[in-house]
Amino acid sequence: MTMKGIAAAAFGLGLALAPLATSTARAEEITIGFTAALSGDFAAFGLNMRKGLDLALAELNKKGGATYTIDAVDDRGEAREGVLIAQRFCSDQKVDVVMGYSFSSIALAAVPVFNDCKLPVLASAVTSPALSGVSPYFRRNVLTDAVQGAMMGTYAAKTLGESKIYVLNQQDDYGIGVAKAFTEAAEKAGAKIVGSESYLLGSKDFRTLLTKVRAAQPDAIFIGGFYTEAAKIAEQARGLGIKAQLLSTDGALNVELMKLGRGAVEGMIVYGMFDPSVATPATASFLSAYKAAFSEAPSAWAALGYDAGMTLGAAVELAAKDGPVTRESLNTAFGKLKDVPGVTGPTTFLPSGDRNGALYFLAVKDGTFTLAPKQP
Amino acid sequence: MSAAPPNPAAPTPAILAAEGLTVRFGGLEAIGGLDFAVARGAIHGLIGPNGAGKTTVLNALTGFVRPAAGRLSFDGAEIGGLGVAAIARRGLARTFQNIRLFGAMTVLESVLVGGHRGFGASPLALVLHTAGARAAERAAIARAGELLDFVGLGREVAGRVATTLSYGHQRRVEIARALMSEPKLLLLDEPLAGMNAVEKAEIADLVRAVRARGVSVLLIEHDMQIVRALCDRLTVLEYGKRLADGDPEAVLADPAVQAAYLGRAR
Amino acid sequence: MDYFGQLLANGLVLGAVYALAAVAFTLVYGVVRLVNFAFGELFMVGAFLTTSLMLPEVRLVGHVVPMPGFSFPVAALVAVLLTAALGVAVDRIAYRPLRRAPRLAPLITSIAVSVVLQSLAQTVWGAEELRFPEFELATYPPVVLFDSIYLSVMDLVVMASALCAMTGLTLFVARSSLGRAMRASAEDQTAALLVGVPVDRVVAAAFAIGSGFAALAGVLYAQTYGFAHSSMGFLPGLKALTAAVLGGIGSIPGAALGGVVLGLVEALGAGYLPNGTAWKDAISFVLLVLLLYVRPQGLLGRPELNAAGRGSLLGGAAEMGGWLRGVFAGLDRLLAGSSARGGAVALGAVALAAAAGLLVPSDYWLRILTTVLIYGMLASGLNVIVGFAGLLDLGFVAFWAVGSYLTSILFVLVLKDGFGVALQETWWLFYLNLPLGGLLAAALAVLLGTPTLRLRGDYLAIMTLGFGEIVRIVAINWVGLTNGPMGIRGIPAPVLFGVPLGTPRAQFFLALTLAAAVVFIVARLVRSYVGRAWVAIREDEEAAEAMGVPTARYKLYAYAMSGFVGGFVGVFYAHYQQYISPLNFSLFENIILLMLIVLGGLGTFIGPFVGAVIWIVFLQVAIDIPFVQAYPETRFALLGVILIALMLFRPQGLAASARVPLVMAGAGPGKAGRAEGAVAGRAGT
Amino acid sequence: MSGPAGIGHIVHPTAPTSHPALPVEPLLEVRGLSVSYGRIRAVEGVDLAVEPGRIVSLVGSNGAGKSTTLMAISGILPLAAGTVRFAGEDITRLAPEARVGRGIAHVPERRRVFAGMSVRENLVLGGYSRGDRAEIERDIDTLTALFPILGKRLGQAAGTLSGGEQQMLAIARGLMSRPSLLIMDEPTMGLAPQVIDLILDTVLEIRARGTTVLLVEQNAVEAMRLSDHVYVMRLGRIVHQDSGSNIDPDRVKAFYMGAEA
Repeated sequence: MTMKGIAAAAFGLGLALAPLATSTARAEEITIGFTAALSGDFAAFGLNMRKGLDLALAELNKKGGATYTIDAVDDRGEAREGVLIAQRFCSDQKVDVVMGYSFSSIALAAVPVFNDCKLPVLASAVTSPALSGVSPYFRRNVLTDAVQGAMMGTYAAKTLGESKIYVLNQQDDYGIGVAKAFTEAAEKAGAKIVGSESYLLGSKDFRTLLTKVRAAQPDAIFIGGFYTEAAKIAEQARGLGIKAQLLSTDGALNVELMKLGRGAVEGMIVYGMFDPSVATPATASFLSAYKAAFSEAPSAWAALGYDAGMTLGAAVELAAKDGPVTRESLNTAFGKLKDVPGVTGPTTFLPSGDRNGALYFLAVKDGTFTLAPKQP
Repeated sequence: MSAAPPNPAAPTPAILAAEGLTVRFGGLEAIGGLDFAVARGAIHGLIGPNGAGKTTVLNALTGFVRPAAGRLSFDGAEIGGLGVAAIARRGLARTFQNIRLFGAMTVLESVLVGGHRGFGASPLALVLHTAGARAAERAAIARAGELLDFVGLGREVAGRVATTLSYGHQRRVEIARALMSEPKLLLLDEPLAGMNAVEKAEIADLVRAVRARGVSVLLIEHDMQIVRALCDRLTVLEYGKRLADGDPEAVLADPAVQAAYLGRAR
Repeated sequence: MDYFGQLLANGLVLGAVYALAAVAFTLVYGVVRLVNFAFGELFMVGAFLTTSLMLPEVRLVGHVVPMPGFSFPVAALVAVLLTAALGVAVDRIAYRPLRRAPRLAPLITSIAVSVVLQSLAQTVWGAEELRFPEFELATYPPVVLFDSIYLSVMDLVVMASALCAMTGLTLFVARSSLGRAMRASAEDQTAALLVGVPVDRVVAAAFAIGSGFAALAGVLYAQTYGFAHSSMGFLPGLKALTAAVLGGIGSIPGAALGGVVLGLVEALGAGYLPNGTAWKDAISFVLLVLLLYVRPQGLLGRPELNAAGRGSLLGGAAEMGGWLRGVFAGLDRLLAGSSARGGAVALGAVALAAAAGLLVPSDYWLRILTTVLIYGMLASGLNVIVGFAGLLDLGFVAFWAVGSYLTSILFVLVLKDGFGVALQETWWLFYLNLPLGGLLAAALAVLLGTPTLRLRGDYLAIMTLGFGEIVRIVAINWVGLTNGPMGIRGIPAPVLFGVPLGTPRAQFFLALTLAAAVVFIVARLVRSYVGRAWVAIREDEEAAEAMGVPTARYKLYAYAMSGFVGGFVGVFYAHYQQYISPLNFSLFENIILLMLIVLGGLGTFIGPFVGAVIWIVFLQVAIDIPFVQAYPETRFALLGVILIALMLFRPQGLAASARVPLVMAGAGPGKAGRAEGAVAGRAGT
Repeated sequence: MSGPAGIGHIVHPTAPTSHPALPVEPLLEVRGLSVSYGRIRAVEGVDLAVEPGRIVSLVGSNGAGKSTTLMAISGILPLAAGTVRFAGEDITRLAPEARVGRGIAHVPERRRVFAGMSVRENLVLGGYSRGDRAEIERDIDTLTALFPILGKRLGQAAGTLSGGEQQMLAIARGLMSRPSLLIMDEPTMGLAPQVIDLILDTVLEIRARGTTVLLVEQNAVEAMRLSDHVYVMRLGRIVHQDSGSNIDPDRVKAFYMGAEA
């Protein structure tokens, strides 16, 4: 990524969003402690979030008022880092807010520390229900996997009318959470779960798993996991002659899905909070600005990162009205925000720290995500 | 101590006896039906040309190789099937042909390892440094000091890393380590190899002194001058079999033995 | 039947890839007795190079770079050749200078090389998976056998290329002059030199061919699963190593057989066991452990290789980097001096740490220091088995996990969730759990240690690695017991008689107390007949045995002690972090701990802490380097480079000269800690 | 070093023993050779010369430093001091494999054949330093004529041979490089008397075919009988030397049997 590119993009975006800006903010200096897996096996999610956030901050800085800087710390997806990084941000009085987090398990280890030092956190990609209401200082702008999985379950059984579903999930908090919610909702809505099986995150070979699936002859296969595995499952399923409808989660809502899975993911239905095909002006300018800055299409993580940045901007503005922005005032401001507009829809936080929001159901068509033909 | 060695002909009960000892490596018979006995209180020489199987006999006696057949008795008990440590704990100590001291240890520590079987404090006692544990350690250190004096090194080398000593001194450490276990029989595998004449004479004196402590000795050695001077009795091996057995002078004068060493003229 | 047939076919494809990569391990191990962990990364490099060469353009370090767009065979060939050259270069730079170094040094270096290559690959190719390009063969419809067994054309190509490569290699090794020289060098290097074989060049050839095979396996794997990624080599590398050991490391037909067996067992196990896919990796490690137990040399291996690891992990000449000796001489004098006054130095160190704990103003630095203490303690535990008893253990994290899970399950899942107990009422249980976790882990250690008694050296390492992975996979999959990957949260911070010890400063002092206790207990045992027995086993197992040391029993003691420390620290760790998940106990953590003690100095009390300081502090300080902020993955690349440099110039570890006296402090009639002095009388030299 | 006659192509006009005083340029010349194992000096200041076409023996009891000397000459062990010259060239710093290329072959103590490889492969490996494949086949034929038993076992794994057969193989393997100097370390150790006779006859045969031999032999009687010149080692030094016919067997015996005062 080049700084020049971001600046140029932000300029364009700033123009597009200019009407939204109010110009009463004091010259606050806001430092964001950003942490996610930025290297190692799972760096892609964190780096995407970072890109979205960078774009939002460049735009906020352009707008004037408060200035935003990032202190980025790589957690490499290692749980041991959770506490240390949290303390690093807590101890650094310059840090006003913490953003990022790729893994619920690392956030869970960090939350007690943040809770002690009263530092607000706005996470973008961690969906574990265990994080609901975990601390008054912890918020996230994604829905929990319990909520999302249940919506998908109902959608699959009711709207799509699938009657025999095989459930696959990656063996982690995310995968287990969505699969459980999906299974319960789908069964309640009348579908039969003909089998379920889990795989370890990072698995590449699903042939055996799919051989098992094939033997159960399902109408649909739900993949509770990320795009890297979903793409491989799709491709290997086609290779084994499986023709069932593929369903997946927001973990698969990523432009990389089509790059990796190509023809095999055609027709797969996923859900998520960001839909590149919904042509609102904000989405359109985000898409073009992102493309200009990073010469690639944004993923759902980038969109959530971007929205988190914009939400922070709104909270800072709100807090600045009552004096200098502090951790505490920022935290209060987060709680008061209502329907902050964004590319993933409006943001409002529930008292539990979770976000109130809606899902899009999207299908892969001709190599892009489009609104699924059937909507609930 | 006694200037006169015990008369080998006298019916002293043997401390160690091998009957029909046979060792095979793969299909190869390294030792074939060997009989010999070491009298209590004797310095017994085991000699033979290179490759005759001397070290193999020693390895069989100490449990390093399992004999294919034969009986081994030590101090009145059968030791044939026992493991190395179990045999050692019965009082059969050895040194190695190529000195095998523990690389990173000091002289004192190495010698103390030899006294391993004398320790028995529980882990808890060790952590708490109970009086009993401390007394055992102190006694062992004192005895190690005595042994270092005994082998002629003196206590001042106790803190040196053993492998940094000269070759001759390392050999003495090895002997002290073996003696630390209070053995009844000491097996010495070429203890004089690589030493000059003065050192050899000193080690020979040491071996006599060991015997004077009441420890029997089985000695593998190539230097016949020393063997002649030191041993009460010799067993000569060739091709894994007993070639001769008896009084050193007689054995060494045996043309068959000489031929085994120097080769036969064709 | 068609289910079985499909599983069989799946297993064969996977097995073919494993077999090819296993050849790499086996070939190099045969000649230089080195388990080169970096083959996993050469596998990855081969995949990336092929993918890149086939594309019209690739984004490298963020810039779009035009590429030749070769056809698959050409790209694969070029990639294999380039990777082979890279393998030779790695050997030349990182391993050859260490041929005579202590045995662990090249092993650690190979891990460091892995870290560097992986981080560099991520810097160059990015964090996203790179799609393997479509080419004509891959677009053909699948071949369907018996109506139900689907195999893609490329699957057949994979199996055929594996078969051809293995046959080619077998012929090459059997017939060619270089192949013969390779076998001769593997059997007897001295004899090979005497007949005029240039052994260095043969080793280079082994690295070239091995790396080429790893690359070929990577290419086929990338093709089969449709991607290339910087971390793609780790698990297949581990599996290939497992396959090589299964087959009997050093044997080429063994590698082929091991690979196929592993592929089939994984496919069939995953296919027939409930939720088998999640247990797949555990299945292969269970197989490995069972096989090594009944047949330590592997299926087709030679038993003497199991004995080749005999002797000291620390031994061998340490005459490296002559000019650097001066640099370290001062340090060595200092450390050697300090080891003679063990007790005083230990008190000084604790006082210094306590002063730091009082004076460091930042909670962040307190947490860093606490982490240093935790890793230092864990490494001290591992040091008992590796550093003192000389047994290479890659499964130590299992003991750590046992302690952590014991206390977490008791506090959270049983007391809080099960009985609704208010946790502040049962604060005392934490102090009870410390020894309890230790004892449970020690019991597990003895259980796991018993079957390893027949193994030595690298075989032992692989078997313990298998144990560690099995325990971790059980922790992930046995959701009912451990809460699985969700982990256990809400573990209370320690409390002492109503005083909460949750602040970073309190936690630091608690950790310091525990660390002092751990070092004290370890030191008291090491400085006794027990420690002497351990070191004797490490230095010369046979000689120790001949001195009447029952070596098997003392190895188990070492396992137990090591396990105790792991479990003990694990209990504290859970309450410190207040959340644990299986992510905490990965193989990589074990490798880190091993690195810490090798870096610091095996078999010293201070070494684990020296290593922990370097590791933890470097990683934290490096975050602030602007370059690292822009390219996060370079932090680990940098660390890898530092590790390699340290190993090349100081293979025995930084604090190696802080030699531990093995005699009970205060046992002499004189002053405490002067046992040697007591014996030495007054004659000082 | 190559020629159609294989190992027999270098023809020396006369038996060197008949001209002991003739000043011949030595094929191998070792000066002041010292070798240490760590802090232990195993060999100290050894001088020796081997003139072409001769059999020179190094005798002495166990641990005298004979094998160490040989290993230093062929480059396996590093020298603490001294020089090694071969055929007029200083080879002190040459790699072992390069020394084989210059014409030194070393038949090591305890044979060290490649046990897992066939007899033929062992022989082919012996010719590793040569490029001429056809000639290698011819030399194998020549050598199997010299050692008929090997000819019968070409396909068999070397590890399955008897001790004597392994020794013959080790010698044949050494000869495969067409050396001008063959170093043999204890070729008769542990062998049965009939086999010893066979091996020692072979040594003579090798010399007769023109290859110079440096022999370490425990069997001192035979060594003295065979050799043109004998060096006696003790405690890492050369303590005595003379031509094979002049050397005093009793002194040598004394060194061995310890009867010397």
